[in-house]
Amino acid sequence: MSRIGVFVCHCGENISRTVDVEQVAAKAALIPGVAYATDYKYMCSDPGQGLLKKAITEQKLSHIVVAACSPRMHELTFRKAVASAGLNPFLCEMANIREHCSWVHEDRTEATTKAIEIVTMMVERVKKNRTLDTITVPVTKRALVIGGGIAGIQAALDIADAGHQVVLVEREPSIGGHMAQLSETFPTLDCSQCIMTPKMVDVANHPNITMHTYSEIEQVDGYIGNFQVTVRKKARSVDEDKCTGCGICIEKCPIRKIPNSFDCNLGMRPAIYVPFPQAVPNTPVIDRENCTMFKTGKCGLCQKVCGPGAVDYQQQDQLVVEDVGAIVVATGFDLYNISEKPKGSPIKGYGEFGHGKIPDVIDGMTFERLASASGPTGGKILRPSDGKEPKQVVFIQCVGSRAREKGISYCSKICCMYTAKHTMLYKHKVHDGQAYVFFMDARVPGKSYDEFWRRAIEEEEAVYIRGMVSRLYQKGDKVVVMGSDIAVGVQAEIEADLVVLATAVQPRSGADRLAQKLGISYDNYQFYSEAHAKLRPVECATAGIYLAGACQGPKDIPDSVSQASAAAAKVMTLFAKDRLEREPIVAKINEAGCVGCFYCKKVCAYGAVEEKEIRDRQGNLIKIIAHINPGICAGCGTCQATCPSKSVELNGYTDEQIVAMIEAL
Amino acid sequence: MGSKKKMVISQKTMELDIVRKVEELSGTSVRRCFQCGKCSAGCPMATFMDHPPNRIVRLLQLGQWRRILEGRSIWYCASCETCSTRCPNRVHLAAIMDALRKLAWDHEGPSKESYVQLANKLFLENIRTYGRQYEMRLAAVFNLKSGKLLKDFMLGPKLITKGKLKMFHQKNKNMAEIEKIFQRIEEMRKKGEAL
Amino acid sequence: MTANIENSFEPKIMAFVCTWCTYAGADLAGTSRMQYPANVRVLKFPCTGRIDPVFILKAFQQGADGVLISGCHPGDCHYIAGNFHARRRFAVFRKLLEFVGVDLNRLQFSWVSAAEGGKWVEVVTELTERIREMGPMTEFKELALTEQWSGMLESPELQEAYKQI
Amino acid sequence: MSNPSYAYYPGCSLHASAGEYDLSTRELFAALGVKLTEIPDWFCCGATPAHNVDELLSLSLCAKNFELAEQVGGDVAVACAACFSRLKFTQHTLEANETKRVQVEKALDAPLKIDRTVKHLLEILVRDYGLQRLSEKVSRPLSGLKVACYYGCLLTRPPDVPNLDCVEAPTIMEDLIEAAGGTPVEWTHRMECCGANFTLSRPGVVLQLSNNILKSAKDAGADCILVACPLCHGNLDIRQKEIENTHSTDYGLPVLYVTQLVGLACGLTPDKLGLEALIVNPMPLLKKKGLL
Repeated sequence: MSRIGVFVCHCGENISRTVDVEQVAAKAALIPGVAYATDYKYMCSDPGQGLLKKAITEQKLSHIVVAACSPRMHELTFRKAVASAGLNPFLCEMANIREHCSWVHEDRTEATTKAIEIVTMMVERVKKNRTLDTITVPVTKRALVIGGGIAGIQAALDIADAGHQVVLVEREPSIGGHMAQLSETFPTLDCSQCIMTPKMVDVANHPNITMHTYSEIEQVDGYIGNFQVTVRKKARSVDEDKCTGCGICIEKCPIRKIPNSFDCNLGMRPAIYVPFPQAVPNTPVIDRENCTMFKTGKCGLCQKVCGPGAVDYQQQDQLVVEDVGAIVVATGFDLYNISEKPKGSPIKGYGEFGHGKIPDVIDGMTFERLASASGPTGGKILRPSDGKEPKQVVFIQCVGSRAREKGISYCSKICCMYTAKHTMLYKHKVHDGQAYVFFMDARVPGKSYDEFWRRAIEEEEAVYIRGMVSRLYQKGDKVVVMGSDIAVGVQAEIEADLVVLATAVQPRSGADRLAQKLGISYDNYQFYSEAHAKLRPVECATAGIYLAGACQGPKDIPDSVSQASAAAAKVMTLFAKDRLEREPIVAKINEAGCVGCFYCKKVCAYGAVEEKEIRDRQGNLIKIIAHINPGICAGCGTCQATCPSKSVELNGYTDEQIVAMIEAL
Repeated sequence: MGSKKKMVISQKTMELDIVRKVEELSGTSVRRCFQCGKCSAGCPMATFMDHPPNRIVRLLQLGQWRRILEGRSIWYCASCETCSTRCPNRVHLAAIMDALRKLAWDHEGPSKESYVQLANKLFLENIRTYGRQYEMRLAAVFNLKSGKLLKDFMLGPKLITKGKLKMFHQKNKNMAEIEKIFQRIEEMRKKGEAL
Repeated sequence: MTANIENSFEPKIMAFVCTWCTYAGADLAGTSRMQYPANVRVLKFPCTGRIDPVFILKAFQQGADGVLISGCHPGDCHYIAGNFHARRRFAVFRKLLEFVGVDLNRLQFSWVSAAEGGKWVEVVTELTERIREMGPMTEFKELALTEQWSGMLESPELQEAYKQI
Repeated sequence: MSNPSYAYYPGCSLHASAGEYDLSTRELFAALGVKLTEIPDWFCCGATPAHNVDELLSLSLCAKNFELAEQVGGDVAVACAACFSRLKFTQHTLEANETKRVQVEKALDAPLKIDRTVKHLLEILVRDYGLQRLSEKVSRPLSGLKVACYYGCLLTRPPDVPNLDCVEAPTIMEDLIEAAGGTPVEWTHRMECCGANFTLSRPGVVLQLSNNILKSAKDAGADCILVACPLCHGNLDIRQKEIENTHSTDYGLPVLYVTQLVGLACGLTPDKLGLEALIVNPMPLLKKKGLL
């Protein structure tokens, strides 16, 4: 039989003014199971807590109900007090007779009656409370960062600088991501490579960072603090340890006409290559699809000229398993290729703009490569069709973005700014040229951003025309832009030498497949979802996985870097303790009752439900049932309400406890 | 009404020379305008205009001088300065309107819509002749020149009895000085020293 | 005491609320010293997703005259989507309740955020007044009395039936 | 305390259609013991028409007037809102714009002398003379008279030019009326344009815009409208009958110059204030309020 103690607080006069606290204590004492009931001026004060502890010992109390303020205020206080008296803290409940009673009712009789009923309900509930123990999970203090763009690099450096081991996985042969492709960056116009490459070198040299470039995530197992990640290191055909990066192989390769995707296919590269001169690591990779050796078995020139003997045609993909405690996902973005209409995708393409057909209609990244001093034209703005300098350049914003009917309804966020930047770069390089921008509205809400945009118009004399472009077509060596100026209210037509489309930002291809491996959720566009849009913007709902950069939504460099540092800080918070502690308010499965329907798995937003095989002694599979990983479960209880066989139970909110309360009514 | 004709925009079709003159005369930059529309929102004359004030600036940004001339808006501006007062970018639109009226008159002379300018011109003629303004004469001559002989006919007698319209007036003694000012300005313009 | 029976009826109302939004909203109503009828008894859940429809039936069976279910606004769920699951579940459950013969006016769903102390007061006051006008919930009690509905396993009829198996 | 004296620039209207403004100004200032000396042989400032046609001419005319003002000491006192605006504009523009400064100097064939302080009568009454002293002079407070103070466009606009008062929410006229014992009303069209310069060329415009102003004043319960600009006065007073006819309504709102109403409060007789020159007869109202 339980020996429940009920402690009624006056809260000075806050409760006692409208609730007859003595009567509440007196009535509570009459409830079966209640061994002791009293009232006190300030239960939360030191003497109040002392009174509680003393009563627990002296009265040998088994459960506690404190009738006072909201549990959101002092539940922790009283549970700690109860624990220090040697009782399990989860055997203490609070009856809220202040916020929900004395403060909101004026009539003393009514308020007192209600207070008694609230206390009764909590007494009935606490009878059904069970001893619970705080959950602890060991933490492997080693982080995985997926993606070696500016976000991944920043997160990796921050975590590594804090003294933790970091594994950085990059799909391409070099880290650097899109930022390495940019010419200059808004709003300061500093050279992208100048600020990017030192960071890349820092990553390569950092004693705490292990880089896996030209690698992809194969499989992710485990949970927060305890992930096992399998990384596929694709065969580079060059031994990273032996290669000195002298570049002789690249020089000697006879195949030289492969479009370089780093230069948006404007420039050419050989079959053995580094994507760009400042690549990190500076180890070449053989493009096996285009290499004569791999196609015909003849050539082998690179191997012959390689002094250290690093070229290895027999190299195979390698699988490496990394144990990590936290994962930062920073896979970045792709630019929407509007000339493609992927099958089965809501993306409809933009036939009316002739991208892919008209050579002088290019996208923003291609313009970046044209403007980049290290790009294929050495930084001269020359149009692709005939290599001439364009004198009339039209920029079109919101291509792909903000066009529901075309498949993408979101704003890509960076285009207004980079288009303004493009008009400036163009004006700086072609003084007698004129830049025009067709735009719907300028979304430039960053620090010094609006000023930057205005500068493009007021000082660099870009002509901005509010209104979308309907169609582009080739006329002689010009591209005719059919637009409108909605401020004037008439059509506006320009015969352009070059048209640059600010195409939409999309998640990196394969974002969905990676998300499925990680067990994280993503939106309709495959941008990864954060746990809470406002208050947990860098955490995934899946514990231990964090987001950084444009993989979560379109972001510019400052935003990506901020989020990366925030994600790193979250990782460090996790790594600050050896064991992860959490409240035991988690769900657990009654294995005997579970029939393996996995409805619970469907409704669990956290991916906490795993499959568990039940075998007999001979090892024969009897059934597959649900198992809830307490490391991941957030304790919402949706699984319990959903379970048809009532085989899930949420600690602290069991059916028993709740029904006891209802029955006390 | 303003033309609905398609704008063909190029470095050639944008008459930026005129825009520079407007900017010089008005001492304000048209590029500063970001088309928020506040000028049009507060303009007491906007309902009488074909191009609302903001569009006048927009047309200037694109060097579409002809379109401004074809419209009547600049002749309906009352110079109340509301636009200039409230512009978030300190575009002095009232001054731009002044500049446009002057350039329009200089380039095109009088037109159907610009007859208000006639009143203004007469006003200046009065100053040149008498040094000061005499409303009676101004009204009479204006009505004569604009072909609206009987306009405000009914007001006249009442104003005379109230002493509000002086039938006779004297010239300033220092008329020669004012004449010199007029002449020197004409001179400067001939020499291209002023717009 | 000769008070009019009609007027002296004080409905019992059970409120099932989530801890993050509505419970906090009700706390706010308290800290703001707003006033509302004392008829409501609040049961705290982590999330509306945890609320089993059976609890509603149970509440009516236990003599509640009205039931209020309230959680975070759609899209604001602390647990990402619990309230969406709840909403879908209760949309279906209402049909069942109606079929069972419960006047759906006795059941109220609402979204009250942690910032909406005033809305909590409004919702509770309105529901209380509505239920007061509707009068006591008798359906379940009558059933329990006349048909011994509530599953009394030791009823003589049932015992008889068991013997015959 | 001795009062400063001023170089008075009445402007053309005050010598013609707004004679009563001139008369009441001279009488009021005399009564207050403030000396006004008219600038000899002043020229027209060019008003709105000059800058509409020819800004350079407008600037030159005003600069010339500054030159003429040198013959008389003291700050330049201006009654007409348009003259006030042009003189201030000239100072503002020529101080900032070197090109125009050179051009104007050429037109005048003399170095510029435009640094005289220009003050509207309102400023002189409210700030220089002071509300406290003024209220002591009030012998016939405008008790119970509800006055709609009308600023129009040019007294305050644009920012940094006239600097008479807050450009969007001025109170100088209201302060003055309160000192004179009257009650300013809150109304919506204090600063809306009356149609101004279009009175000659597009009277239709004036009828519409001025009607809005009269209606707003009437709706706010005003007994009369107070103005400090001859052109606004012309549109609201002279054209009031016509406006009433056009809009089939009846306002009967006397429109008084600021010096007339303040003069009345200071005990001046109607003949010294030119009240008989007003088209909408203010006498019945003033009688009713016991102000005669």
